[in-house]
Amino acid sequence: MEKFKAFCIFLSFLFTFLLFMSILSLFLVPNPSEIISSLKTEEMIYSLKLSIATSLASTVLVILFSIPVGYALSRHDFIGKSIVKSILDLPMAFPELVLGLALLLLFGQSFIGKFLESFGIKIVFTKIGIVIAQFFTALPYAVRVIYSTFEGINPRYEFVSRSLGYGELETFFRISLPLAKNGLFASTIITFARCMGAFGAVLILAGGSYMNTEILPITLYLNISYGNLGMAITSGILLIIISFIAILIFEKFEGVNSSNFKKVESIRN
Amino acid sequence: MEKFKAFCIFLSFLFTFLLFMSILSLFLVPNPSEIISSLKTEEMIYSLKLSIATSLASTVLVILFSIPVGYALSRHDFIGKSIVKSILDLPMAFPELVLGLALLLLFGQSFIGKFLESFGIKIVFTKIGIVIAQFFTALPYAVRVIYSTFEGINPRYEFVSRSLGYGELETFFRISLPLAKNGLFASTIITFARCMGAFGAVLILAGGSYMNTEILPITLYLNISYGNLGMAITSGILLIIISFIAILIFEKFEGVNSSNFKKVESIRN
Amino acid sequence: VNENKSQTNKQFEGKTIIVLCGAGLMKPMNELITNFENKTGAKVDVHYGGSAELFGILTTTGGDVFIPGAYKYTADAAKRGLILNNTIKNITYHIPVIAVPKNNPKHIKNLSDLAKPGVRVVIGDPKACAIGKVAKAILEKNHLWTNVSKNIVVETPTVNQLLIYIATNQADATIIWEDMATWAEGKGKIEIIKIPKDENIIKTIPTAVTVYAKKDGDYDVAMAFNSYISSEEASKIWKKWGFIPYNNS
Amino acid sequence: MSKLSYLEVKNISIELGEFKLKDINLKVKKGDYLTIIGPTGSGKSILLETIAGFYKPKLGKIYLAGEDITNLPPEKRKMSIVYQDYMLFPHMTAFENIAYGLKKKIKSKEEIEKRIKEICEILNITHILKRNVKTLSGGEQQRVALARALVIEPEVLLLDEPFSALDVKTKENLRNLVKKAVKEYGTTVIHITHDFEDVWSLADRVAVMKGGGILQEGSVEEIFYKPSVNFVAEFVGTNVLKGEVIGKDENGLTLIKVGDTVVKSVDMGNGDVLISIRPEDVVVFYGEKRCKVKNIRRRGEVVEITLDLGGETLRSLLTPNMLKTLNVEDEVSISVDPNSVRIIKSLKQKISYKN
Amino acid sequence: MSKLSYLEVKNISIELGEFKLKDINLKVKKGDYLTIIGPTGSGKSILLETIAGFYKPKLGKIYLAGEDITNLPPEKRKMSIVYQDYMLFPHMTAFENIAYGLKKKIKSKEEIEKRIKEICEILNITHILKRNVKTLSGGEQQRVALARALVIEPEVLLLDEPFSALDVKTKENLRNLVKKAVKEYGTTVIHITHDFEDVWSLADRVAVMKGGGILQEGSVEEIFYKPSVNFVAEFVGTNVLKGEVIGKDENGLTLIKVGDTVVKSVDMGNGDVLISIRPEDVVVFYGEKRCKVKNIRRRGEVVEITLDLGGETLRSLLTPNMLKTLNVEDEVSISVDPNSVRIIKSLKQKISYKN
Ligand SMILES: Nc1ncnc2c1ncn2[C@@H]1O[C@H](COP(=O)(O)OP(=O)(O)OP(=O)(O)O)[C@@H](O)[C@H]1O
Ligand SMILES: Nc1ncnc2c1ncn2[C@@H]1O[C@H](COP(=O)(O)OP(=O)(O)OP(=O)(O)O)[C@@H](O)[C@H]1O
Ligand SMILES: [Mg+2]
Ligand SMILES: [Mg+2]
Repeated sequence: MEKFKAFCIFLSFLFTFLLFMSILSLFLVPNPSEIISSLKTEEMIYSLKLSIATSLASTVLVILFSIPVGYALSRHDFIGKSIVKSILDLPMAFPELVLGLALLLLFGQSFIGKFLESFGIKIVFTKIGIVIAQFFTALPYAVRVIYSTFEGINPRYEFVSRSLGYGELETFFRISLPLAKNGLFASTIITFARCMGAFGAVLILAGGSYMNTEILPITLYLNISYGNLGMAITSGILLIIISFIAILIFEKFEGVNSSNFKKVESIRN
Repeated sequence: MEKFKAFCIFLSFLFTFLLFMSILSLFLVPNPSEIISSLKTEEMIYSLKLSIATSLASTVLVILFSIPVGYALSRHDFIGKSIVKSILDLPMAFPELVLGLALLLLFGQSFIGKFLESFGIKIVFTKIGIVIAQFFTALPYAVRVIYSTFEGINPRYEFVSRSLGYGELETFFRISLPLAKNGLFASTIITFARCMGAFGAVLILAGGSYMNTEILPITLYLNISYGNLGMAITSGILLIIISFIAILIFEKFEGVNSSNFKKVESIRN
Repeated sequence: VNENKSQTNKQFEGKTIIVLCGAGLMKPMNELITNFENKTGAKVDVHYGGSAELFGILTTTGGDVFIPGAYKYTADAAKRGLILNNTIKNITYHIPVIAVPKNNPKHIKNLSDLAKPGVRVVIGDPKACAIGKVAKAILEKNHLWTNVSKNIVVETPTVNQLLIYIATNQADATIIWEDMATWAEGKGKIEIIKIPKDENIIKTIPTAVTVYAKKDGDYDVAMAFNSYISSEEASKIWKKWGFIPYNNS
Repeated sequence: MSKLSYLEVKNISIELGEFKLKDINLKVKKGDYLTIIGPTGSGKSILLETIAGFYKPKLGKIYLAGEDITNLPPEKRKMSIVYQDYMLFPHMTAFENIAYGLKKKIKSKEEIEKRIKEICEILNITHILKRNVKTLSGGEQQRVALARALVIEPEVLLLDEPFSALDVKTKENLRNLVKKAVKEYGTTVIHITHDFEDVWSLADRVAVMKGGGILQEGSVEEIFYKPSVNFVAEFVGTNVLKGEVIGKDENGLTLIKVGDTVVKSVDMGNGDVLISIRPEDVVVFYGEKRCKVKNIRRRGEVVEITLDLGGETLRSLLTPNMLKTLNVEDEVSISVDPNSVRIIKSLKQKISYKN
Repeated sequence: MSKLSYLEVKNISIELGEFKLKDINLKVKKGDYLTIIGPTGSGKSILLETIAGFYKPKLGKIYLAGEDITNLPPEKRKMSIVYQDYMLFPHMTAFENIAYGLKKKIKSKEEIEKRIKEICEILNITHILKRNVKTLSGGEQQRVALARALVIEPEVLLLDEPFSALDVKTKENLRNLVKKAVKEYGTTVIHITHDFEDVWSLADRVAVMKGGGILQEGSVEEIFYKPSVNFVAEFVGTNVLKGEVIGKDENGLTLIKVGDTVVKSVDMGNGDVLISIRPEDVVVFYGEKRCKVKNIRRRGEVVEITLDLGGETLRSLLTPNMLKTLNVEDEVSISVDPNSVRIIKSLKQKISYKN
C-alpha cells in the first residue's frame, strides 16, 4: 500500500485516538450515579435547553449573515476590502474575555445599547445577550470559510444561470449557494460547535446568572465554583454528547451530499 | 445598481463597522499614558514575545498536521470515517476550560504524560504545554476547513500529475496542496488567530505562571484578577494589533495569489 | 528566577513543588516565591488562575499547595479530602468594600444607598463565588438584603465580572474585595467606599498543603513553603502590595 | 436603428490582460445564422461572451432590436449561450440542468416535462437525464448544454463550438435539429465553429476573426469564393493565384492566364489580377499536360492534390475514385467552371498577396 | 507474451454506475497508432483512463511489454494522457504545465527550456507560455495539454480527442507533428477521435466502440472497406448493399448484380451477398440510366448524392465540380473500381443487415 496514504490515515487515527482518550478520561472522573442525579436537576435541564436553543438560534443567524458577507467579499471589489476582511477575521484572535468586553462596551451603556433599549431590546445580562455573544464569537469563522469557498467557484456558472433568465438573487440561491455546499457544511459545523462552547464572551455580556442566562459552559463553570464537581463534569459531558450527536448527524448528511469525484477514483481503494 | 450586491456589501460594512466600533471602545478604556507605561513593562514584553513565538509554532504545527489529516479524510475511505471526522470536530464545541481539563487529564499524571516525561518532555506547566494547548484548540478548525477544500478538488489533476511521472507524495506537494491554496489560507488565518487568542486551555494545561508560561491572554486575565484594568486592556489591545497586522499581511498575500476568476468578470464592477 | 545555581547545599535543591494560587495574589506571590527559591533552592511552579479553575485542577490532577482566593474553596477541598486539614493557615485578611463607577453617578455613600430605587447593583453569585456569599451575608447582617436584591441586575459567577461591570459603567455599585479594587481605583477607573467594621464581615485567604504533596514526596518542601508565606517575614511583602496580613501569632 | 440589423455590435473594444478585442462591428439580421470562424485564440469566445453580457466592453455599444443592451444584465438579453466547456451546473442532474431555464418561463410541470422529453429524444439523451452531470461523457455533456440552451427558445442563440465533442453521425443529426429549430422559431444564431461543414450547412453569413479583429464578414459564398486577400483565403483553404487577363472568349468570359494554363472567369478585369479558385472546383484530367502533380494526400474521404501550374501552385480536391490512375510527377490538365473562378483584386502594382 | 502485442488489454471489465465496459480486448504493437472511434458515450474515455490507470478494472488485466501493469501506479506506466477537458494545472502558467513532467525526467534547466521551446514553436503557443492557464482559449489549452504530454516522449501516448478545439489549419499542423514525433520516437499511440481525417492520416489500426464494447478492430482499410455487418458500417458511412453474384468477367472479377446495376469486385463469392462500397469511390456519369438521383446535399467541401439503384440505396461523394449539371431525379450510371467493391458476407439465409 502507498506509504503516504497510510501515513495520512495513521495521523487521523492518532489524533482521533488522543482526543477520544482525553474525552474518555473526562467521563471517568465522576461516578455514574452522580451523573444520573445531576442530569435530573432542574438547573441542568434548564441549561441544556437554553444552550441548545441559543446555539441553534445563533447558528442560523450566523449562517444567514455570513453568506451574503462572504459572497460580497469574494465577488465584489470595493475600496478597503482587505481591511474589511482583516477586521472581520480579527475576533477569532480575541480571547473570549476581550470579545466579551468589546461587546459589552458596544451594546452596554453605549449609544447603540441605549438606542436598542429604547425599542425594548436589552442585550446586556439577557438571553439576547447570549445569542449576540455566540453570534460574534462564531461569525468570523463562518465568514472566512464561506468567503474562501466562493473564491473557488467559477463565476461563469452564475452567468449561465442569469442568461437563462434568472436574476441576481435567484441565481445566488439556485446556483451559487448549492455550489458552495462544502464550505457551508464546514462553516455550519464550526459555527454550531463554537456557539455551543462559547463561554467567556457569553459570561461577560450576558452575565452568566444562575437559571437565567445559564448555558452549559456556564453551568460547568458555576458548578466548579460551587465545588460541585459531579454537576460540573456532567454538564461538560452533556455538552460533548449533544455536540457529538449534532456533528455526527451533520457529517452523515454531508457524506450523502458530497462531491461525486470520489466515486470515480476506484484505483485509490 | 443591483440591489442584492448592494445589500451584501452593506452587511459587510455593517459588521465591520460594529466590530470596529467595539474595538475602538476598547482602545478608549485605558488612557494613553497607561498604555505606554504598560507596554514598557518587562512582563508585557515577555508575554508578547512568548505569545508570538508559541502562536507561530502552534500554527506551523497545526497546518503541518491538519493537511495530511484533512487530505486523508477527503481522499480515502475507511471504516468509521464519519465518527473520526466527528471526534476531530468535537473540540470546537468544548469550552476552553473543558478542553484544558481534558488535555490535563491526557498529558498530566497519565500514562502518556509519564511516558513523555521519561524522555524529558514535560507538558504540564511548561511552554510546551502552551503549544500543545494552542495546537489542540486550533487543530479541529484547520482540519475541517482543509478537509472541505480537498473535497472540492478533482482527483484527475492528481492523476495527470502521476501519469507525468510524479509519485503519490510529490503529486501531493506539487498539485494537491497548491490547488487547496484558498482553504490553506483560510485555515492558516483561523489557526493563527485561534492560537493567539487561546486562553482557557492554555491556562489549565500550561498554568498561568508569571513571566514563565504567560502569554497575552493570560497577562490580560491575571491583570484583571488583581484589578489592574489598564494593563489588562493594554495586553488586549496589543493582542488585537499584532493579530490585525498578521492577518492583514496574510490577506494582502492571499489577494495577490487568489483565483483568476475575478479578472474576467468585469461586468460585475 | 533562581539565578544563583552555583550555590549548592541548599535545603531543597533540585526539588519542585506546584503551587495553585489565586490570580489576585499574583504580585506579592511572585516576590515570595523568588525569596523562597533563593533561600531553599527549591523550584516553585506557580499556577495562577481563578479559584474555580484552580479547584478544577486540584480535583483532576492535583498540585502541592493550594491557595485559592477565598476560604470557601479551601473548605470545599477539605470536604473532599483533597488537602491536609492540619496544614490550613490564614495568610491575609480579605476585606469587602463597595465599588462604584468613577464620579459615583448614583452618589452611593454607604450600604443602605444600595437599596435606593434605581440603583443598579451587581453582586457575585452567593453560591458561586466567595465575594457573593460575603456580600449577601453583609447585606443580611444589615437587614438590607430584601431591598437591595430588588436592585440586583445580575449575579455573576466570577469576581472579575464585577470589576468589569463597574469600570465600564454597566452597574452603579457592587461589593468586591478591597485588594482587587485598589489598583483600579488608583487608575481612576472606579471609586471605593469602605464599609465600617461593624457592618462588615471580614474574610481570610488561606493556604494549605494538599494530599498530592504527600504522595509525590514533596511534603517537606510544600510544608516549608506553606509556613513561609504565612510567616512574619512574608507579612511585609503582603503589606507592600496592599494586603493586610493575618495575625497568625 | 435600421430594420436590417436585429443584433448590432458597434465599435466594441475590450481588454483582457495582454489580449485586446479591437473595434468590432457586426450586424446580424433577425433570423440570420452567423458563423464565426478563425484560428484558436483569435477572440471568438470573448466576443460571444461580450454579446451575452459576461464582459463589459471598455468602448462600444451592443444593440438588440434597436435597444441599447450594453449595460443590460444578462437575464434581460433574451439570449442563451452554449459554452465551449459546457458549464453544466454540477449540483444538478442532466434533467434539472435542462429544466432550469424552462422553469423560469413556464409554470406547468407537464409542459416542462413534455418539452424536455421532445428535445432529449432528438438529442438522444433521454437515458441520461437522471444522471449527475459530473459523470457524463464529453459528448453527453455537450448535448445537455445544447438542450439547456435550445429548450428555452431564446431570441438569440449563442453557440461556442457546440458540436466539437460529437461523432459524425450525432453532429449531422444536431445540425439538422438546430436548422429546423432556428427556422421554426426565427431564432437569430451566432455560432463559433472550426468545422467548415457547419458553415456550409448552417450559415447565412460568416465572419472571420484573427488577433482580436474581424478580417472579413460576408455570405458563405463571399468568404469561400471571394476571400479578402489576406489571411482569410489561406484560412478557408481557397487557392489564390496571380494571373493575367488576356482577353475574352466568345461567351464574354474573361480569359486569364495562370502560369502555363488559361482559365475562364465570369468576373471582369484586366491586367494583372489575383483570382481565387476553390480546390473542390478544380477538375483534373489527362489532357494538354500543362500542369504537374506535385503531391497527393488522402484527407479522410477526399484526396488533395497539389499541382504546379508553371510557377503558381494550385490545390485541388478529388474523390479517390478519380485518383486511381494519378501519380506524382504526372502531367495533367485542369478545367474549372468559369463561375468558380473569381477575380478578387486587380494588381496595379505587383504586390505580394501572402498575408 | 507475444512480441506482437506491446500493449495488451485483456478481458477488461469495469462498472461505473449504470455504465459497463464489457470484456474489452485490445492488442497494440510497439509503435502502432490505434484510433478509437465510436458514438458519444460509448466508453472510449473510460477505456483510455483505465489503460492509464485512473480506474481499476473489476476484471481483466493490462500488460505493457509483457509486464502485468494492472496494479501499477500511474507514474510507473510510462504513459501520458491528453484529457478531453485538458486538465491543465490551474495554479501554473502554461510553461510550468508543460515543464512539469519534463522536470521529473531531466535536471538541466537549459535542456528543459530548449525542449519546451521546440515543441511550443511547432504548436505555436510560444506567446502564451507565461500566461495563467485559466485565461487561455479552448484551443490554446488543448495545445498546452498536448505539449505537456508530448514533451516527455512517453512510451505510450493516450489522446482523448486532442484536436477537437482546433481550427482546420492548426489541426493539420498538429497531425503532422504528432505523426513525425511518433515515427521518430517509436511511440505507441491510442487516439480517440470523432474526426475520420485523423483516422485516415494517422492511424494504423482502428477500433470501433459502442455501448461499452469493441465492435470491430482492424486496419483502417478493413474498417472502412470491410466494416463488420452491423453498426460499424453505418458509423463509418460505408454503403452496405445486398447483391447477387451472377458470374465472373474475362479478368476473373466477380460480377455482382445490385438492383438494376452490375458492379465488379475483386472478392470471391456466390449466391446472395452483402457488399460494401465507400461513397467516395463511386463514379457517377450519364450513361445507361440505371440509377436515379434521390438527393443532393453539400457537405462542406464535398457533395453527397443519394442514388436509387432500383431497390438498394447508394450514397456517393463527389466534388462540386462534378455536380454542376446533376439534378435530383436525373437518371445516371455508376462505376466503381472493382478493388473498392468488397464482399463482406455471404447471405445463406436472407438476413437483414441493419443492426
Ligand atoms: N482573462 C484573460 N486574460 C488574458 N488573456 C485572455 C483572457 N481571456 C482570454 N484571453 C486570451 O484572449 C485570446 C482570445 O481568447 P478566446 O477564448 O476568445 O479565443 P477563441 O477565439 O475562442 O479561441 P478557441 O478557438 O481556441 O476557443 C486568447 O489568446 C486568450 O488566451
Ligand atoms: N462515474 C460514472 N458513473 C456513471 N456513469 C458514468 C461514469 N463515468 C462515465 N459514465 C458513463 O459511461 C459512458 C461512457 O463514458 P465515456 O466518457 O467513456 O464516453 P466516451 O465514449 O468518451 O464519449 P464522448 O465521445 O462523448 O467523450 C457514458 O454514458 C457516461 O455517461
Ligand atoms: Mg473559444
Ligand atoms: Mg470521451
